Amino acid sequence: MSLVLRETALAFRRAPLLSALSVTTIAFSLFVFGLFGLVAVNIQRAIGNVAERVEVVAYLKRGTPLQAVALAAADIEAFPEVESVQHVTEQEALARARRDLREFQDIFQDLETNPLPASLDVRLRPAFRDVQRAAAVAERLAALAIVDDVRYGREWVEKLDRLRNIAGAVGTVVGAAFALVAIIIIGTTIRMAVLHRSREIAIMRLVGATDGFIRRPFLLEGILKGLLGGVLAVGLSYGGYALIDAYLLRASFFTAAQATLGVAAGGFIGLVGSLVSVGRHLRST
Amino acid sequence: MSLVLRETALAFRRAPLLSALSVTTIAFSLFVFGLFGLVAVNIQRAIGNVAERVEVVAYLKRGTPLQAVALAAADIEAFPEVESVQHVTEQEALARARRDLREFQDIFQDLETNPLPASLDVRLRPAFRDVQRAAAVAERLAALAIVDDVRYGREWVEKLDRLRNIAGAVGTVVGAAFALVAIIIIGTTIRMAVLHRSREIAIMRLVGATDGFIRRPFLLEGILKGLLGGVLAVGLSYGGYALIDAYLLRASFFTAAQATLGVAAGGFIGLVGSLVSVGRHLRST
Amino acid sequence: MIKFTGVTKEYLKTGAALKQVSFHIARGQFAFLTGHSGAGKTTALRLIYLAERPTAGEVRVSGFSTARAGPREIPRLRRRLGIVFQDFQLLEDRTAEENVAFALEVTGARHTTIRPRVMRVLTQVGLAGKANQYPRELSGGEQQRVAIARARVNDPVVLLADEPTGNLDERATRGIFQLLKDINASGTAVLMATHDLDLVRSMDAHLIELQQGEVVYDSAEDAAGRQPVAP
Amino acid sequence: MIKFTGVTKEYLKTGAALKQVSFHIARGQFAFLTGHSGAGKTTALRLIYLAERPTAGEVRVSGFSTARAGPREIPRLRRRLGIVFQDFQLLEDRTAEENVAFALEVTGARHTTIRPRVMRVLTQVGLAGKANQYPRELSGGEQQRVAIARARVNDPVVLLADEPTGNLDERATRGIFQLLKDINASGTAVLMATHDLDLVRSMDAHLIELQQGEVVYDSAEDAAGRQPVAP
Ligand SMILES: Nc1ncnc2c1ncn2[C@@H]1O[C@H](COP(=O)(O)OP(=O)(O)OP(=O)(O)O)[C@@H](O)[C@H]1O
Ligand SMILES: Nc1ncnc2c1ncn2[C@@H]1O[C@H](COP(=O)(O)OP(=O)(O)OP(=O)(O)O)[C@@H](O)[C@H]1O
Ligand SMILES: [Mg+2]
Ligand SMILES: [Mg+2]
Repeated sequence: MSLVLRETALAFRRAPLLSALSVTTIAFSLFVFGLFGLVAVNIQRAIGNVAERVEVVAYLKRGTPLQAVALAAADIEAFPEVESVQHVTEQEALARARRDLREFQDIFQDLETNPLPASLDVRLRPAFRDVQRAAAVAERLAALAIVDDVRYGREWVEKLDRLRNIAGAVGTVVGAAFALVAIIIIGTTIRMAVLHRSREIAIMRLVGATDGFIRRPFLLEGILKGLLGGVLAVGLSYGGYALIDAYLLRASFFTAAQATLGVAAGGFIGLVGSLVSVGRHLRST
Repeated sequence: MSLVLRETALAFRRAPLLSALSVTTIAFSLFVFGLFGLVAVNIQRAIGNVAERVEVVAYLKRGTPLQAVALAAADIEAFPEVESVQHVTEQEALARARRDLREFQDIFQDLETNPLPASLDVRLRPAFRDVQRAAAVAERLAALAIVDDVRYGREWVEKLDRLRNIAGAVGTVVGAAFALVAIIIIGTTIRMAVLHRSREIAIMRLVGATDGFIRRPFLLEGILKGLLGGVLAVGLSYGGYALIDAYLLRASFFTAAQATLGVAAGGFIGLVGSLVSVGRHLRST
Repeated sequence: MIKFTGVTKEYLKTGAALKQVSFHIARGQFAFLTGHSGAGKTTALRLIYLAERPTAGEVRVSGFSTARAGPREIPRLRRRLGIVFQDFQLLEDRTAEENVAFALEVTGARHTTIRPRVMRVLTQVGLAGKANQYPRELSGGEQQRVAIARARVNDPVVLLADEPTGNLDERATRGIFQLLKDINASGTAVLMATHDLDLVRSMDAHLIELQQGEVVYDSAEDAAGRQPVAP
Repeated sequence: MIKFTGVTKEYLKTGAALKQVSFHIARGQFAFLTGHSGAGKTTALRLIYLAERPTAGEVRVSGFSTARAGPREIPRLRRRLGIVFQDFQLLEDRTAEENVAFALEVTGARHTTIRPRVMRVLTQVGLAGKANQYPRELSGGEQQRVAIARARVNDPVVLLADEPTGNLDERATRGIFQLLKDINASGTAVLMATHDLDLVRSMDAHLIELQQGEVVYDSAEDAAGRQPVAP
């Protein structure tokens, strides 16, 4: 083992440029992953935030007694899809409209009668926040006697669904492309390191080294470079995150577990890259 | 020249793997650029679309005679910042509100009197669509006798400004990071090709080759690989664009000039990369 | 120890480099392999250390056979051999000492024993003072002596030497030759390819002469008296 | 033609490889450079083709001087020389023919003239039949002959040969030596480093002997009669 470590140290010492560049390449490949990972993490969070707000609103007939409303609310709260039900009176609706629609403040200011109906605002449970479920709940609410009309922001929910799909598709496509880039780059780097040392490998064989013995320092080198690259990539991603968080918009960073996984991925990529490159070289000569 | 071409062809033939990988690396680096370029192109277009809609709205006092409105509109149209002025009557304002605010359709349906005022909608020329200019115009409009109140969507315009700034900052940061990646990767690839052929270079010198002669095939190789990589990158970007355009959202692609510039950039990167790598090698030995 | 039985080696481009070659070198023997340039000496040695496989026939070396040995056995065979290559085969980015130590490390030798053994053989070839120099900082003859030290450091059962004195002057040649005889005296068989006929004549060793891939003289077979073909 | 004036070459690790060396080789002369391994022969040749610069003193070659020549003049000098290196220096991924042609292409020779000239010199060194083989497919002696062909193909004014017969058998050695004499007869000066004393004795040429970096014998200076130190 000490020989393997020494050989690895020698590899770094003898070709510091090449080694540094391998590490940089792995780091940048993982950094690209990291950037897209961050985008994914933050879109996921944003979707979570938006999804929070999906609700079904049942406008009540004018003059419905409060008791009937309370009864209906209790019924609705018992639906499996429903998280909570809130009764918004006519006065509350007007206050809310004034607050939310500041462009039309004047209109609401000048009104002589309150044109807004009271409503029951129904929040769905997280797992049920999609178009089909919202439509189903809306249908059941519309059947109630006290309900005049039901709105559930169909378009909005549909848009949200599409955003989720788009994020998934873009993530998959771009992620796959960059996985390919990273693997090609790392493979190249190690392959060239092997080529660079092909004379050494040939001589090792001539003096009786086994393939395992020849392979070991390359594998260790690959793992070490990969780990180092992974650490660098996490650092770079953190820098990028910090910049964006400070100057552009509030964002989240990876959890410690995700970051550790990233570093481990670096080591794994390094190992696989060197295994493939060295293996091919040993078989071909 | 024919020798240079032959040497370059030989380089590809002798190290097909290495050459293919250099091209792939350059292609992927430029592809990364390309992806961000596409995002930039499309954000720019989107900003253009949004900016189109920046306008200053002057609400008119109730009962202003039509003649006075027409006179004021003509005056305003003469402002250097103004592109066009549209008179929206009280009836038109209500119709528009009913159309635009479908959530509140019911409210507008039930109204007995029309609470909305008439307005003059002022479009600014493209170059003047920012907060400062809109504010200046709004001030001048507020001074007119027939005008009751002026709105220019301050928040919205400010948001647009910030979006432009964010897009610029993200573009610069990410662009710079990827420029660095591309240069490092290309430099590495060519440096390793040079190392791989260092014995050949040493022997060339021993038999009397000038540095210029030694450099030439590497430069040509670098340029060719760069151009090839650039073509591939444009192809890949087009594939990415086509996928996004078909499945996600309507997008624009580069113009022919931009694409050509991308390919040329590949050649230029290849040239610079090989110049630096070969130059350093020749000086160091 | 080393036994060639009807060995033929053909190359695509050049045809047969060895044709129906048979000879036997006994344990502990000192043997010369001579012949003009291109006669097949290097090819014969490469068959012994399994860098090539014969087209026909069999080569047996110290219990290994080209007919049976799989790829896993090649390293085991080579550790029992010491090889001096015609073109040195030194690593350019290692010092003389590291080049010699390399051959021991590869076999997994214990670390504490490596340095003393390396310095001892370097002293034997007269390079103790240049242990820290890189090959490019050594003269051609000095590089050859590093290569010999590397082949010797493993205490091999057979030492194969492909023209070990080709680049040496007369004095150094005598020194190396004496070294090879000493190694042989300690029980190691030595097979030396050379065209230095002065050396060959100076010693009463087993002599095999190749000509265009064929054995034209073998002192073990023709003890009766046929003379070598070359003058 | 070649003039050493008080040339000293010191290396950091090993000290002086050449000490106050002065000699002169005239245009068209045939000269031997002899001496034991490590005496400084290769170092002297490297100074001539400007692979090294002297620590003190001056080397003049065919109008170039180590004291004045800038880096741009090195290629111009080398095109006027033919060099045979002790370790061949062939490109492994080119055939024998391509290796020889290489030296012509580098000088910008016209393409149509290259092939016939290459084939002529390959024929002269007896390798016309192996023009398409790669170095690893040639025997050591054959590789050396490719190197000699490459040095010769340029019609140099001086041919520097660092032990060109080190790896050759007697017959091939005589062939190569004859070739060098022929080249010399056509007007090219030849400087040959060697420790083959048989060769040296066989010809009445200019003889310079080095010992530990010093000139101990120069037949041009000591025409009076001092004998070479080595036997
Ligand atoms: N890999 C190969 N492919 C084709 N031909 C080869 C190969 N290796 C050797 N040869 C040919 O086989 C013949 C014998 O070569 P070998 O190297 O065994 O000669 P040798 O006796 O060692 O000569 P020398 O004294 O010059 O080293 C030569 O003609 C050579 O060209
Ligand atoms: N680059 C270098 N750095 C340090 N020492 C060197 C270097 N090159 C040569 N030497 C030393 O200079 C001395 C002379 O070497 P040189 O190669 O000139 O000898 P030589 O006469 O050619 O010997 P040989 O016959 O063995 O080839 C040797 O002792 C060698 O170790
Ligand atoms: Mg040989
Ligand atoms: Mg020498």
